[in-house]
Amino acid sequence: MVEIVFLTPFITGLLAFVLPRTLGRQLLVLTGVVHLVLSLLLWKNKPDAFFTGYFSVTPEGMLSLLVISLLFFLISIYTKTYLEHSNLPSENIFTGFMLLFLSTMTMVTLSDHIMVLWIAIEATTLASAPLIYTHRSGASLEATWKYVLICSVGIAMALLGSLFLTLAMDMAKVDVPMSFSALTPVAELLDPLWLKAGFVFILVGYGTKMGLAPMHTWLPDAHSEAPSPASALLSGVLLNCAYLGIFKTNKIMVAAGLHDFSGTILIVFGLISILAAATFILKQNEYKRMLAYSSIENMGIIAFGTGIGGIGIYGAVICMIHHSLIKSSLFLSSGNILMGYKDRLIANTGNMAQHMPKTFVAFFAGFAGISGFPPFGIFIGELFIIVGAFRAGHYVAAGIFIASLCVIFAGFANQVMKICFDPSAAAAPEPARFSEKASLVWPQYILLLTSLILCFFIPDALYQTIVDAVNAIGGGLQ
Amino acid sequence: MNQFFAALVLIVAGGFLSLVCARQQTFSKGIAVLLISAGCLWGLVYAMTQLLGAHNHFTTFQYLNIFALTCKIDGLSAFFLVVIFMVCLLAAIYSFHYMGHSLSPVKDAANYFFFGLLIASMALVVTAANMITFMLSWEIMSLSSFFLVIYNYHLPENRRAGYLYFVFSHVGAMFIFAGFGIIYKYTGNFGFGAMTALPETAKVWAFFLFFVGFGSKAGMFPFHVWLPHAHPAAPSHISAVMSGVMIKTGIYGILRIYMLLDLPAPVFGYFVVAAGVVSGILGVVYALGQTDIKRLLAYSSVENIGIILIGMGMGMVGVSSHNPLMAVLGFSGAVFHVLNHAMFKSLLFMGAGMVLHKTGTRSIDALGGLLKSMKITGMAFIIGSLAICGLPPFNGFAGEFFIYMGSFKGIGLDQAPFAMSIVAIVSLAVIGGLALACFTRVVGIVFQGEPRTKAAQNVKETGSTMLFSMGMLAAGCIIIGIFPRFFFTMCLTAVSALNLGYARIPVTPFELMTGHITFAAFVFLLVVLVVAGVRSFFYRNKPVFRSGTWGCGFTQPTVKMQYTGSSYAFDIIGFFRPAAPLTEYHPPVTGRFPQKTHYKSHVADIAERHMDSAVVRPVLYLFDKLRWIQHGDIHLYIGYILLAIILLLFFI
Amino acid sequence: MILDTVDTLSSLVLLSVLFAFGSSRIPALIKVIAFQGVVVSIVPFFIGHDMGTGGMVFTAATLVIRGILIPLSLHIAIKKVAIQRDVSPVIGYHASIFCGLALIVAATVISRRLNIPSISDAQLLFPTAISLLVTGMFLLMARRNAIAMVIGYIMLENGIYLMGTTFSVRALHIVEFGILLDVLAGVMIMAIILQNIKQTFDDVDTTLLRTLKE
Amino acid sequence: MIDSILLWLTAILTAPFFSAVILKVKAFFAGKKGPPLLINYYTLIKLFKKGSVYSTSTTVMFKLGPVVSCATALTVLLFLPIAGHNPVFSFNGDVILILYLMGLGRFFTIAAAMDTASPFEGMGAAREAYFPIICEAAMFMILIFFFRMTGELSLSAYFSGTGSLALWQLAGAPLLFIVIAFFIILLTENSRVPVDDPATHLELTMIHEVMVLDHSGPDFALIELGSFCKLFFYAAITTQLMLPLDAGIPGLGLVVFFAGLIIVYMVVGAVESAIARYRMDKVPQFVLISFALAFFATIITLELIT
Repeated sequence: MVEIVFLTPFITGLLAFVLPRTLGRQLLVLTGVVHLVLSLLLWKNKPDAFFTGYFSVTPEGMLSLLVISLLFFLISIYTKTYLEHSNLPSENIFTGFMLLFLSTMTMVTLSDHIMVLWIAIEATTLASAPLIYTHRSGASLEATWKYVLICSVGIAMALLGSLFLTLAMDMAKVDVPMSFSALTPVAELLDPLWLKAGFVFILVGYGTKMGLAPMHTWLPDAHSEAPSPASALLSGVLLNCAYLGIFKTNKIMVAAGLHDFSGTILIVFGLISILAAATFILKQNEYKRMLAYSSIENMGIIAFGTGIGGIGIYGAVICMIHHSLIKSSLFLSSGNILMGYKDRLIANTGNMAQHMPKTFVAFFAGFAGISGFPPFGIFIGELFIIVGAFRAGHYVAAGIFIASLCVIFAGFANQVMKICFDPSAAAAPEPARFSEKASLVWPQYILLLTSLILCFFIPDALYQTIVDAVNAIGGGLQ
Repeated sequence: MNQFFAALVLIVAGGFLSLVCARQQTFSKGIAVLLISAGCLWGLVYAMTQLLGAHNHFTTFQYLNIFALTCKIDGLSAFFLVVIFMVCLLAAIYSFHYMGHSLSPVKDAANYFFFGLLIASMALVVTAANMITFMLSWEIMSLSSFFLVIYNYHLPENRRAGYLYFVFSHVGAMFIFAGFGIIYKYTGNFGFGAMTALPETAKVWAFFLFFVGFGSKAGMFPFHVWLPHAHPAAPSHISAVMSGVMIKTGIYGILRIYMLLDLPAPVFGYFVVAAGVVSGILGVVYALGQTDIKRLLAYSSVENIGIILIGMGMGMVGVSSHNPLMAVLGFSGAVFHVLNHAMFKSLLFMGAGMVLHKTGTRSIDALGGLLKSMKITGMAFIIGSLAICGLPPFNGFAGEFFIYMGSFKGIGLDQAPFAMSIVAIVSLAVIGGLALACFTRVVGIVFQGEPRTKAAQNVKETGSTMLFSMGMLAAGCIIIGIFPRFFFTMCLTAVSALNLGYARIPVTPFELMTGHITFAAFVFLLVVLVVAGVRSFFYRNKPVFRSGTWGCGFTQPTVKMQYTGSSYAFDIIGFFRPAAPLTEYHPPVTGRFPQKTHYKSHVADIAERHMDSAVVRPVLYLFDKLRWIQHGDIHLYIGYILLAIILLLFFI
Repeated sequence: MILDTVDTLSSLVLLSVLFAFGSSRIPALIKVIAFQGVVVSIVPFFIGHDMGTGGMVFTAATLVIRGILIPLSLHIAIKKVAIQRDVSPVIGYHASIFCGLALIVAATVISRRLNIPSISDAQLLFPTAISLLVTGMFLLMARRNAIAMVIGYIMLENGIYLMGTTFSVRALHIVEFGILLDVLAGVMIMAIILQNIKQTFDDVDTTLLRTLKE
Repeated sequence: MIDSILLWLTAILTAPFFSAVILKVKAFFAGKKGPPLLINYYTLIKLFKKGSVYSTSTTVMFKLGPVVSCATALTVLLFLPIAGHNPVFSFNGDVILILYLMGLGRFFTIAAAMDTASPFEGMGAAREAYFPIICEAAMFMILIFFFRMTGELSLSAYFSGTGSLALWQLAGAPLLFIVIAFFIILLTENSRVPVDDPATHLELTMIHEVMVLDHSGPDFALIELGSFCKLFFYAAITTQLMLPLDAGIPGLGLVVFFAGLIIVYMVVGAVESAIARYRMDKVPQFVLISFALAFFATIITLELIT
């Protein structure tokens, strides 16, 4: 009964629309706990789906599922206090859609049927759109509009791609259920032309959702306009879900022996994304947008690693996990900054080290982690990816990769130094009245701590799952 | 090996505890200093035993299920461990009276925390025996030292310094990543072994990537730009550690990579020598041009890195031209200079710290006459200066002597090695002369003459721990200078770990040289004693008066009239004008009765200048041109999606 | 006889496409998509999909949603906020028509080139699907009016659906239904956003929505 | 060994006399009678008799200066082969030690000068710190030349016994360059005309003299003695370069050597009388000439040797 995992939040979400505010908040946390428990159970005894062929438990799915429920649990704790601080209009809708969002994302991780996956991903768009529009401002409206339209169009492309996959089956007279697990073994039989076409469309489609340049355009707007917990979810989990779609399709490509084709495309898109991120992180003047672009960068890194193959894929998966942990913590901290300084512009923040020491620690640690410093896991991921790139002989690509990482770091560090240390903008409203409640900083700390621990020690079950996932798309550790 | 890790744990624990009980300022400071110095002492003793016993220890921890964190102590590592622990020990002791005057105790506690982290990570860097371990500790080292640099983050220049340092260390790390990548391509694992199997071209690429990466950490020209900003920014005991030890990890990296890659081709040697010459000469020229004492010392670190590189380069030339003696002399001279520079540079930084601590200014031209008010500091500083000028009978001379001997061995060779040796020797001579000018300037302006401003008047030297550390280091400089044998054998052990292919290095010829140095030192000291005796003999019951300096006929001399540091260096800087453009600002004197005027001069660092114009601006410009992509128009955005698909369809 | 029906339907759809290129009025466009919705949902009848009860029910549902609910929701959106009825084109109408013609020709050529085993012998079906797709894209990029863009999205979806019915017998109805629901929900949300845009900016011209940029 | 020590003492004792020769020559060119040849001894004795006045702004460094500078000069002489005899001490690499000992002496002279807080002495110190930089480069260039010839790094290898003769046989003509180069260094290091004018009366133009303005009594005597010995050192080397005699008959060797020495001093005096001192900013070029000469000599010999 895999389906329970995403049905529970669905039901609670529907409940939350009708419940009063306070109860809704409780429900949020409660669902977080339940969901975490459920996914842990799912890890423990991998059950079969009720609708086999539609849903199944795959290693990559399990990974993202665990990340999702851990993140959601911590974010829900943060959100509870966050909501008490900032009185959002129509809070029920916010809570409800948070939960629906969770359920749809869970569905993504568990779905096995190509079309069901598409449905789930489209559903995530629809469930998260209201979250972005929470603030009811013109800007947020614009962000939502762009988000919905661009993602819908993109995902329509993915639908087309999925159709091409079926076409590839028809052409080759292959008759199996349209599920990834069923297609992968017979991948060699499929018609390569239409398979490629399908991959291209799916890549562009889900790539739009994942935030690969040049389809990333919706991402900074949405992330900067959504309330911070929502941004944390969007960036920490949603992008992974989209990546999951590409990952699963890439599985088929690899099985069909087309990994050169898909790999090259992934590398190119990865590099473009990183360069795009570099372009906008330099001279960025809003910290949430900056974080959003850094998400684009990391998605680029992940795509790059996946394209590299070999140990690069392992690095990519590690980067994916740690990016979720660290980036969500960063977005939560940015929420604190926003509550403290009441301003989105970097220029109007400053000297956080003094004003909000606790948040400063979380924020700066997150920054160090996201830019690949130990003891946080992205470091090891990037090491593997770079090394793997050389191993695979992509010297130029590796060169561009490294150079743009340096540029991004320079830009990012510059802004972060301003936010954290620069007292020149002391004219900004003293965030004295903002008290750093434990529940507003501890979620970040726990997230970072998890990343820190995972940098040095990965439990065997987790490790085994990662390896399975990596091996599934031709990755390896040597 | 367990002792080693126990020591590290002790050090880190010290930092951590001080962070835990940051509220009780003195206690947290005390516990930190106590534990850190205890750990350093333990580590020092352990490393010494390893070095003398020339053991090789090897420890492996499982990491991420299938990888491994490996630590290995061989001669080279042990030697660098000795240097690290020695300097850090004294720095920690020094810090007890130096720190703890800031208003926020947490800041000091954090400073100690990262200090402990820095020491531990440095120790791990020099013991790391596979790529993951190395990069892990390397990056932690960069990160922790970054936090130490921005200790006083409320000053804009310190923030800038921290930023520069952060970016440089990250970029450097990226270069090292790339180098490891190339190696990994061929070896297929993260171990340090089996690198010799690489094809030549790969070796060349890898070496130059590493050279840039490690060079930027070591402060090699032109990647030194961060250094003169970062080192002054940190608290003085940290500057001592950074300048004395941390930049040496870059040297260690180059040595280790050279050893692992096993590069016979001569070009590497020439390259290293050239880099050393440039760093050495320009470093000391810029040092001459500085008016901030700590910046000056930082630049002189660039110079000394240059000297070390020259030594290494001569060693590599010796290897490539099959001249064992030259090779050993070059390498061991370089390694010896690493030790010596660690000692006198940290001594000088501690002295500068004392000056800064008591007078509150770092500007040379604001000081003067401090020797009268701070005798111990002054004498220690003068000893340090003598040592850093490479004058006998101090340790600086001992180090340079071996590099000279090695280079002269190269004179016997032909063509390229001969030319490189000439370059090396002449530039060593020039560097020596310039260093002498530079440090007579510091000593003369800061410690002698009369106080130039209020800041330098009626200061007292207090803080026994600070004086203790300086005294120890000064004593060390003299002892090594007179009795270099023991320490030089340490260096030989370190060099033999490079396994240059000579079975085991015979000690006798080198003991002969060290013996000569000791002998000469004794002769000289004897002569000095005799002359001093003669002098006192002639001064017995003679009238000795004190009066003002003779103004050469000028009757109202004021302290303002003294020669300033800028004027002292003016001519020499002028000689190097193309490399060190000097800019002066002073309003013209007008009217019959001219009003008060002023003069300011500043020596620009060409590397810094060109980094800005040649790297930073173009990059910014390029990326600015791309910003229109995020144009805000949704039609365009949808267009991108279509475009992406159409482009991709061509490749199907 | 049946084949003719399919082709006639398709050609009608093509005509509607041309009309969509040319028309300047929102309500007209809405009618167009309603018509297309009806057509694409009844096509399966004629190209020999197995019409079990499930099939019948599903087709009926499709008809209802594509042909009625979606256009209706848009219609309501307009009614409620009395949005001005002009599509405010980026590319002029005549130019658009020529583009349309070119696109249709191109679509036909392409579909000839890649020989897809259509389960019917209908000649025009695949070109129609493609041109629907492209038209949708065109409207999305060439019309500043937000509603026109939504309509473009719907056309896109219709095209994809038609393409799906053309060459896939496998797609299970339940899954198709899920897709359908997604599309419906999407359009609903877009309609809501449209209303909000109207309320906030009292206009649906997307040129107002360009504040978020670098 | 004994004779070496004796020679060392003679060198120290006769150094003042030779310096007086210069004065004599200058006087001769100026058409004066000039001071007696023993004038420097009188001065030294007078100074040793006197007491001292110390500036209030001086420290221990001021007192250390004369001692160390004098001691360095004496130590250097210990390593100098005189008249082809072995020096008192000698080991492989002593040349480097000698050069750096001179550096040490300079350090302390400068320190003593800076100690007085007098602007003039500061000015002199700055110049004292500047010009020797190039001198050292030239010296090491000459050293490279010698090493190229002999493969040794000690003065005794170059000048004692048949060393200098061997030099001539090996190098031949290029050695002339070296001699000239070395003579230029001699003038610079000992602050003679045209680099510096010890006899000038304008402190602004002095280098060495201005640095010792504040010294008096025995201190000053030590400084003088030190500078005499330093000059002797350079002059002796020049002599042995010019007169490559092997000490077959000891007596003869000594005579010839001291004769040559006197000639060198007279040449110095002649130069001082003939040339006017250069402008301060011209001096570096002048010193660079010596470096260039040594460099060319080395390059030329490269062909001869290999």
